[in-house]
Amino acid sequence: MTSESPANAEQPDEAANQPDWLAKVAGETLTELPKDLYIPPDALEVFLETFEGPLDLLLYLIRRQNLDILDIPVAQITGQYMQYIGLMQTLRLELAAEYLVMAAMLAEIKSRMLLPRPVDADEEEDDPRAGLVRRLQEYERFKEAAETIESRPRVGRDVFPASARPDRVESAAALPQPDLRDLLLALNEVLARAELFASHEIAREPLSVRERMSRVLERLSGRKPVSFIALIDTAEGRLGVVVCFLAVLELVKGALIAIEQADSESPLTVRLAGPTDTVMEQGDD
Amino acid sequence: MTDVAEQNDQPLVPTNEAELGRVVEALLLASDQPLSLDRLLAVFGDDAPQRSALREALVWLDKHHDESAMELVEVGNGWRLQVRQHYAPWVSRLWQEKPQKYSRALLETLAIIVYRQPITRGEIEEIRGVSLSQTIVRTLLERGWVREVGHREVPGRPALLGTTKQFLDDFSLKSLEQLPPLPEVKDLDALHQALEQLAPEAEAESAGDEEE
Amino acid sequence: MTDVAEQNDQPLVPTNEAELGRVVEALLLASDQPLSLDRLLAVFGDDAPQRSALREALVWLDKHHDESAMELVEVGNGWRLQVRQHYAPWVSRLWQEKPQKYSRALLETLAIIVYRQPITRGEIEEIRGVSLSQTIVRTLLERGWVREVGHREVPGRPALLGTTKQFLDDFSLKSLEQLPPLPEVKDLDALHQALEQLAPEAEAESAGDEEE
Repeated sequence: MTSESPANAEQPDEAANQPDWLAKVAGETLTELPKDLYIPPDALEVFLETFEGPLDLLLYLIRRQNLDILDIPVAQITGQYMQYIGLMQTLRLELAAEYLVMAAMLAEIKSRMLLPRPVDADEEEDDPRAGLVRRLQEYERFKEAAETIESRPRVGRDVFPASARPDRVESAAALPQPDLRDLLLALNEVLARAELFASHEIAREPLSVRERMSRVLERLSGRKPVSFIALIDTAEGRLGVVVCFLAVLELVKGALIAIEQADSESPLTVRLAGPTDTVMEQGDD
Repeated sequence: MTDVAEQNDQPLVPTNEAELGRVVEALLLASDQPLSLDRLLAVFGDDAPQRSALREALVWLDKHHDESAMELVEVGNGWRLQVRQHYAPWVSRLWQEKPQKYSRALLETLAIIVYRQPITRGEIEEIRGVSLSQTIVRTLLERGWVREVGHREVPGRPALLGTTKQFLDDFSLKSLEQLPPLPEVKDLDALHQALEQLAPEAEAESAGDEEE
Repeated sequence: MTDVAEQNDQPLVPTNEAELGRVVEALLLASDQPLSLDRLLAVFGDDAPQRSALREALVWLDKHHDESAMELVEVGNGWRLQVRQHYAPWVSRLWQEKPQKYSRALLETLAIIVYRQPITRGEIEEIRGVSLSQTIVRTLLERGWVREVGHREVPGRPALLGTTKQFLDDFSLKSLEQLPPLPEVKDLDALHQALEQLAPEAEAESAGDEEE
């Protein structure tokens, strides 16, 4: 991943051709930009997020040139592009791969353009830019189509279905009833996708604790503190007590509830964590 | 579909009873819960009409639906437009018509709630990597398999979801304990074994064709 | 609203247009999806009205709600009663949660599928010049806007993606036909000219023939 590239080297006079460029940084329009950059570095990250890929960026650069400076020197587009890549590499490495491929393609096109061509060569076939032009054109069409689709009235955003039901319906409709197998297979699929579950701690954690956590929260939902002892049902036996205890600990860890004790003599009470209990870091996995 | 252009963030204040009535109608139709007077008023923000005007609009609305299949009723939580009982038989036939299958998305969501409860929507989305559709949560709530068990005390106070007794009943479980632990779920063979243990009679014959 | 008593499991066949219209209204209101003529007919079982009668009932319904906040529209899956656009601004203030915003990447992907279906992921990537994130595809599948419609018979048998009726429903379309054609290639000459600048000494005559 070297940011040094042939194209970078040959653009010392880039600033001289500065278009009257507009960029928005934190809502403010910039008309004047640093001499050495088209976009200030800290704005670039934000700026780049508005591009959907190398084609999008290239299209933008070309359109820009087109509007403002048709007489730009040859290497300009490639040069600018390379400059973006360089910055991207420092700021958002994970973005760079596809952009680099495009950069390579541009460099290749450029170099082929510089080579003398046989006089009798088939114009179309031999034009190294033809493929790129077509891709850019094709891409631009869909960019526009995407805007059309975005502007369609959408259910949930602009369109609200009217709904009403009868108060009661005599014969209860048969609702679908998946079996456990369906449920677990679905879970298996999520697991295959999300490594979030990989945590050993979670793996060992008995399910009944999770279930109990929900119960305890429900119990406390009246917002009134409950004595810790009241949460425990001794009829559940040893294991039940342990489960309940673990559930309470988990909830405290997750900053969902708070345990209080007025003094060492008084009983422990448990209440929902209030908005006042600021949590710096959610006890996330 | 005509005058969208003139609408922006701040909707116009309806000027007469009928127009206010229609706004209320729109709100009641779009909401799946009854709406209280306060809730209705809140929609108008600073330009809220008088309470009395709102009441009159409700009267207008009630009268206006004389000849439609809906009626306006006041229930505990406020006002609701509902289908007249007269038409319930047809509706019940519509609902009976096909017990659909639940989507994979719904089952995945349910499974995550089962294993990670209490959990917020955001956390479910994070695990699944997809935004959670409103419909899925609503279906799970309506089915009584899931309910809100509290709120996480972070900005926005997102609701925490957990499973219910009803869930256990409907899936013939005595307790969640009966479900295989996660490591087994991750291992497809172990999962199948666990499943067979759960219901040896039922699963025996369908053991071959679980993938769809 | 008097004759509820005489209703039982077998609802009476509505005898006139208005009554049939109200039954249809009740069904559309109670359904969370648009209903096709066929589905509406199915509700009546053996006593199904004529198709033409049903159509007339829909016309009646549409007219009858002239002065209400809802309108009847036809979308991909059939007929839907929805809140008139005019009242949408109030409705959207009813909920705190903002409607989901979709990324440009997702919308571009969707647009490509709409106009180029059936299409593989690889082909989408080729057009967009970026690899397609799993999340985007999953969100599209989950929303029910897109589904796998087959496989391309090339090595790896990549799935072919296409749009669904649900997509039509959710974007208020009766058919894809209603979308404008894919925009023409934009000022071809200008674009080409700009590229010309890359190598001014190279040819200028290949500008005319870029289809697609």
